[in-house]
Amino acid sequence: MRTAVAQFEIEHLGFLDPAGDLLGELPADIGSLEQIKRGYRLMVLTRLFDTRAVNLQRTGQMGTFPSSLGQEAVTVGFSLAMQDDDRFLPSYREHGAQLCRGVTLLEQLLYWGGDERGSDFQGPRKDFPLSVPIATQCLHATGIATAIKLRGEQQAVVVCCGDGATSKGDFYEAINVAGVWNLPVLFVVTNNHWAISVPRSAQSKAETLAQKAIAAGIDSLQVDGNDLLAMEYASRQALERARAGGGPFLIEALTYRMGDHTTADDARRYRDDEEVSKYWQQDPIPRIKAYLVAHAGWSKDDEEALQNDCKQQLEQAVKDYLATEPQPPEAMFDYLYANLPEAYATQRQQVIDKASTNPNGADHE
Amino acid sequence: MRTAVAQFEIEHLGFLDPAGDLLGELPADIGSLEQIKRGYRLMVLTRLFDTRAVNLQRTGQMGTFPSSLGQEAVTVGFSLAMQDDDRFLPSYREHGAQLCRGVTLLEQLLYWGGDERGSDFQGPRKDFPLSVPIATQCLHATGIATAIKLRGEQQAVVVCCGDGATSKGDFYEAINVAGVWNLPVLFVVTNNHWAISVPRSAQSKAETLAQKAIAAGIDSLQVDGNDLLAMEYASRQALERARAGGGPFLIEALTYRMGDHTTADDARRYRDDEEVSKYWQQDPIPRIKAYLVAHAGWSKDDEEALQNDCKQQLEQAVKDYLATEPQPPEAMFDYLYANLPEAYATQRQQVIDKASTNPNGADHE
Amino acid sequence: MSEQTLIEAVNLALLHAMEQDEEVVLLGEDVGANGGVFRATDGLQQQFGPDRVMDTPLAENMIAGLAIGMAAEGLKPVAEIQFMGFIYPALDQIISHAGRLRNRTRGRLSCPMVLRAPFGAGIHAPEHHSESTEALFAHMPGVRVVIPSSPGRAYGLLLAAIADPDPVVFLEPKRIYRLVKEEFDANREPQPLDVCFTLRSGEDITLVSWGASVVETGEAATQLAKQGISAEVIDVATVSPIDMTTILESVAKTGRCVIIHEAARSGGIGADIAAGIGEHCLLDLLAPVIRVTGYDTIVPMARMEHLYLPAVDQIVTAAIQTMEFE
Amino acid sequence: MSEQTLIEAVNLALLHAMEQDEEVVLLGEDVGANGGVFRATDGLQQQFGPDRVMDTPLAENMIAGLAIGMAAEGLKPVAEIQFMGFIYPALDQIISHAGRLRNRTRGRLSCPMVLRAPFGAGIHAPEHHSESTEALFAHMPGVRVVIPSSPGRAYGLLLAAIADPDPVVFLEPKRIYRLVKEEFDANREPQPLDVCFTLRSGEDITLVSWGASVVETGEAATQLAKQGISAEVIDVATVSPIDMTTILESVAKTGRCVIIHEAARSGGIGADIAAGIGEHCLLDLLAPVIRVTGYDTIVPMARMEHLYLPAVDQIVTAAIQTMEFE
Ligand SMILES: Cc1ncc(C[n+]2csc(CCOP(=O)(O)OP(=O)(O)O)c2C)c(N)n1
Ligand SMILES: Cc1ncc(C[n+]2csc(CCOP(=O)(O)OP(=O)(O)O)c2C)c(N)n1
Ligand SMILES: [Mg+2]
Ligand SMILES: [Mg+2]
Repeated sequence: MRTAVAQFEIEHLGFLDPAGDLLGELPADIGSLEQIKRGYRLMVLTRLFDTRAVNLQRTGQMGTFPSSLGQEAVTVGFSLAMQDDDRFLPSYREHGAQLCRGVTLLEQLLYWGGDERGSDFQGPRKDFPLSVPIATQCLHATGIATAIKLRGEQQAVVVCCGDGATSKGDFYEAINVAGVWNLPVLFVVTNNHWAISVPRSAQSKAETLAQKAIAAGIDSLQVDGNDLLAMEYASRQALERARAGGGPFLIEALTYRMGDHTTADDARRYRDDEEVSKYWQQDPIPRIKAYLVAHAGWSKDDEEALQNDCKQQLEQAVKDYLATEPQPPEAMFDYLYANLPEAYATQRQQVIDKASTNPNGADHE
Repeated sequence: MRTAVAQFEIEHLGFLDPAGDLLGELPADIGSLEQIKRGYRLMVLTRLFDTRAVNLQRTGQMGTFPSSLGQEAVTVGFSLAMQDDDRFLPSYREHGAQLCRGVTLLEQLLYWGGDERGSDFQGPRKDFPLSVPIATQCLHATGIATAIKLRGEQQAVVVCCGDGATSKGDFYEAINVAGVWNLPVLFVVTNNHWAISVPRSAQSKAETLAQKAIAAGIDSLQVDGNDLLAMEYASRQALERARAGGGPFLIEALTYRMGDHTTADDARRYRDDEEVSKYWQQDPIPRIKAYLVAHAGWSKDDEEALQNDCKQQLEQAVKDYLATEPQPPEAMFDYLYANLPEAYATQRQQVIDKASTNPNGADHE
Repeated sequence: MSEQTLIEAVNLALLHAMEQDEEVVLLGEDVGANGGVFRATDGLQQQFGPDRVMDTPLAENMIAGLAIGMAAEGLKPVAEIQFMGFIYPALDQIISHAGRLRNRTRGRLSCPMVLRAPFGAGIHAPEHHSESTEALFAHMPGVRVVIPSSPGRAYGLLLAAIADPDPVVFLEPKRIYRLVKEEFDANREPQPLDVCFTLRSGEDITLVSWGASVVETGEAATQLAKQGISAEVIDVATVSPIDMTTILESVAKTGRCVIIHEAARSGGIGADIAAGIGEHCLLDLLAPVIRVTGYDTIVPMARMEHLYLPAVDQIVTAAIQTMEFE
Repeated sequence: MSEQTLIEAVNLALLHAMEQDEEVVLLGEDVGANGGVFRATDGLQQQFGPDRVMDTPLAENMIAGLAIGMAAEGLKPVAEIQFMGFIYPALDQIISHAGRLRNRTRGRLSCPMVLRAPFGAGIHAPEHHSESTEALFAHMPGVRVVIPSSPGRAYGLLLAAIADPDPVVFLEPKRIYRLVKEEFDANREPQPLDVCFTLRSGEDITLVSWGASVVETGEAATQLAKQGISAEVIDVATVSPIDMTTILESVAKTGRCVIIHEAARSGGIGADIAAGIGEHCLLDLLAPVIRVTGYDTIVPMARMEHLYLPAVDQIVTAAIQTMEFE
């Protein structure tokens, strides 16, 4: 005999339509206009940063770089909702969130320029560096959350991963343990519809990525990731709940990767320009700007000041980046262990000698 | 604004109550009485085998052994629904299913006695051997199913794992790819409520394990795993669908591990006898016997003949097992590669020499 | 101090570490009520509660990832992998994160975690329960690999591994978990990492080993002594990084060396040691450095595993062959 | 036959293998429409369809597990791991299953799969994109590890790896993917596995290497020749199992050997080769076998990676040091 034993529903949240008009009445505790202005500024800065970084790469002044073009509202949205003493674990496309957390433009440029010092954040000391191996960071987030819970602290952890990442066991193992241990973690799945050349539809038959949470028995929500209001709001609710002991939450943020996967990629090999054009209508930046114009008296002057300010800040960072001296060669040994084992002393000396005789290592170029 | 975007329901299936009485009317295509009798016989043989194997281990004649006591209806149930040319990938507690598939008692004894020849099944040549590393077999099943699909064949794959195994990324990765590639696989999750000492409730906050399927966008059902009728029926439906191109299915079979995890375990360290006693009321063997008595005229004589027959078959297998000569020492090289690389020729000779000078290797005992 | 087996010594070290430092937490499969399948964590959840002795869901990759997150937050997690045969899903986290976190953040974050696992063959266990793949971890920069060979050493080295500010893979030779009881001073003092221990002094030949094979190596030294051959026995203990200084000094003295390990020969740690000796002691060598090792095969199942393990007579034979080399 | 780069040779071998044997299928991340991030599979999905060139979900453990299942069914899957830094989640499947399936079923099932991955540093890629951890795979019984060092070799060895009835980890030195174009006969013939290739004959010293480092090794030999030192250059090619016969014969002749590899020194394959030489050629050796290798560190990020890679002058210096040894 058949009997129903469990039921589930996945909801979608959005406040603004693509033009920035309200879809209905906002909840009373929607993000303050000050917060949203701050968010807008971060989104603008992020987009400028992305453009500049791609340009640095194209001109041989930086390494491979993943732009977050079009996804700014996702990362700025959840990071606005974070407290300073929360922890953030990025994937690799969350430049906006990192800026919001206090990772400097210079640090980010150094990182993508191939310098380990870019991960020695002077601001958020406990935030994790980027995670290149997909989805592995989800597990670190649960470990951090376990430590927070053990110490009885009221902090939360935010970890990001992509739509592609949800296919990897790490992601699932992380949401599962977060559920059963009731850990204060917010998982943000940035569904930008592509994992390099693999479309979202080829990653999973699941109609939504939010429903992955059901496998872990945790709550989730699909959010319009191009709507800063919705992202900030959903994240803030989830984080407040998590800090209060209410357990983990998963947000599927619907957005679109407007650019190539990275500067090493050519998206035209695998997707139509048409699809991309369509998504320009959803651009999160004009959308939230329209909202600010309508509801916060955002003026042309405000805009001009913001743009100038951001550009100046960025150019200063680029200047500092290009002027940064390389690390000493022995740095590759000096942070390997707290105390370098005697066994490696010879090698450490060897690299110092090598650098002095052959500073450019020219024969591999 | 919140809108519902997806809904899900998990159902439970059972036909017999613990006493073997029907819970309602059976579907017209319920398993034939001949099939069910065959299943009953396999369940009895499996239980005798389990008891005998534990006894062989206790008397030093066999290695560590995992009994399937109490779970006989699960594995016999789904294997009854399989066709010969389907493929089966066991975990390590599916003695019943292996018997049903044609893996001999002798082969199973050899395997647990520490002899690789026990995995050289003379019957189901394409079935996989046991998988000790938890959940890894789920992925092999998807690979096999991909091959079947590629060749346009009408066969299905059955793979088993435990409740503990559902916490491991492999399980999730497998159901996910099975979903998106629409593969002919039946995943049977044997929820026996324990993973060694870890209770089901500590594995996942998910209320059911069947709902894990939602993360992969595939269909699933919770089945009373101590009800042979329900197991056979649900599996047959899933397999017919899979063979016809309908894609994967997940069955959560609810049962209980009546014995220790293995002969190396002492379950009293971590669970109450009371809980175990309670489950004896659910014993699948008397339950299906009662059904046969009531609906197939199963008599005392039938029962006696069956018991004698099974015991005889078993004792013959044990005799053959104990009389089996060890493999030649070089066997450890001779199946390593199709053609042993020259580089290992010396080592191969070394082990032959070692065996002849020190056949018992006595100094490690 | 009463006599203890190796597994009891592991348990005692965990107890003392947890008493001493409340940042020490344990996690793994069945480490709680069950006290671990080998009883390494017996009684510890009862004493310290489920917050500090955590039964995890069944996923080794997850266990390692959890431990990394905890360690980065300043806890000192000691994670158990139930058998080394199940450590491989955790390998990505160890090589890609645990061994790198300090380096890639230029010291901002670090990873003071211990990953314990019983390893080795010889207990007639099922398939996948007999692995000796310490060499895989010895090839991972930023990670230490430590292997005790006796109860006292297990106690002291495990304390050291837990105290160490960097990740340590701590492999316990399960074949000798209960082989001998040893009296040692459980004085809460760590023993040094990164150094070999000379277990027996000798003049004629150096025998180098670690883990369970130290037992057969010691026995071989005893038999050699009866034949008038004086063998020095070195227990490598920290197999990564290797303290080559102690080994080279010994070989410089004896001129002869046999290395004994249970792991497969190719890619084994014996090759590193032999290569190091060849590089630095060539002119001292009176004979080739020979390795007595497991074969380059899958460890056979129970009925044949005794043929796989390096035996005392193989070590003796190799030593005599080395002595007689011309 | 036109000139081809190494990556083009890989593509051509895949094409020819797929034309020849319809059991050959490709799978991996972005191998389809995108043709692989390095274009190894460029055009193949267009030609053979998505059934034979499968874009998988993003999970390396899954890719390996899928391939094992396919191979056991008689397909010949060639799976791509996008970068070696992401191969570790697949390691469990390779060591626990791919390398064992034949052995544990006494030949009933087998695993004719190839796992391809670009590896090595030197292309200024982001973190985790510069790994050379071939030694991990070389310690796995039942698995072959093959590394080409030139376009022609890549073509012939990949055909051989695909034809081989056992699992092969095929590692492609991405630093030289497009370094040189080479003319070779794409005759659909595999080149032999399990043997070293002597690229250059010499009398004074043997230089042993594999993969991208063969380039610097060859250049070093040229420079040494100018100084009157005749170096024999051996490309190991199949790094597991190692054809020690060819190496030993060379060293018996030259009496001197330098081994060059990019991977970290400790636990590297160089140690195995050096140990084997020490064991079998001791009396032939005129100088210690030296290894010029990567350091036991994380490969530095782009700005410092040139300091990590073994350079021509290091090889030359080591060779001269060996020549001058007394
Ligand atoms: C474990 C692992 N496998 C493969 C890669 C190579 N890779 C880098 S990004 C990427 C796609 C990721 O897609 P998604 O998770 O959707 O994130 P997005 O790039 O869209 O932000 C792949 C395959 C990697 N970094 N790590
Ligand atoms: C990857 C892996 N980790 C750990 C183990 C050790 N182990 C063997 S059985 C088991 C529990 C499995 O529980 P479950 O999946 O529920 O299956 P059951 O034993 O109940 O049939 C564990 C942890 C293993 N075999 N493989
Ligand atoms: Mg994406
Ligand atoms: Mg179970």
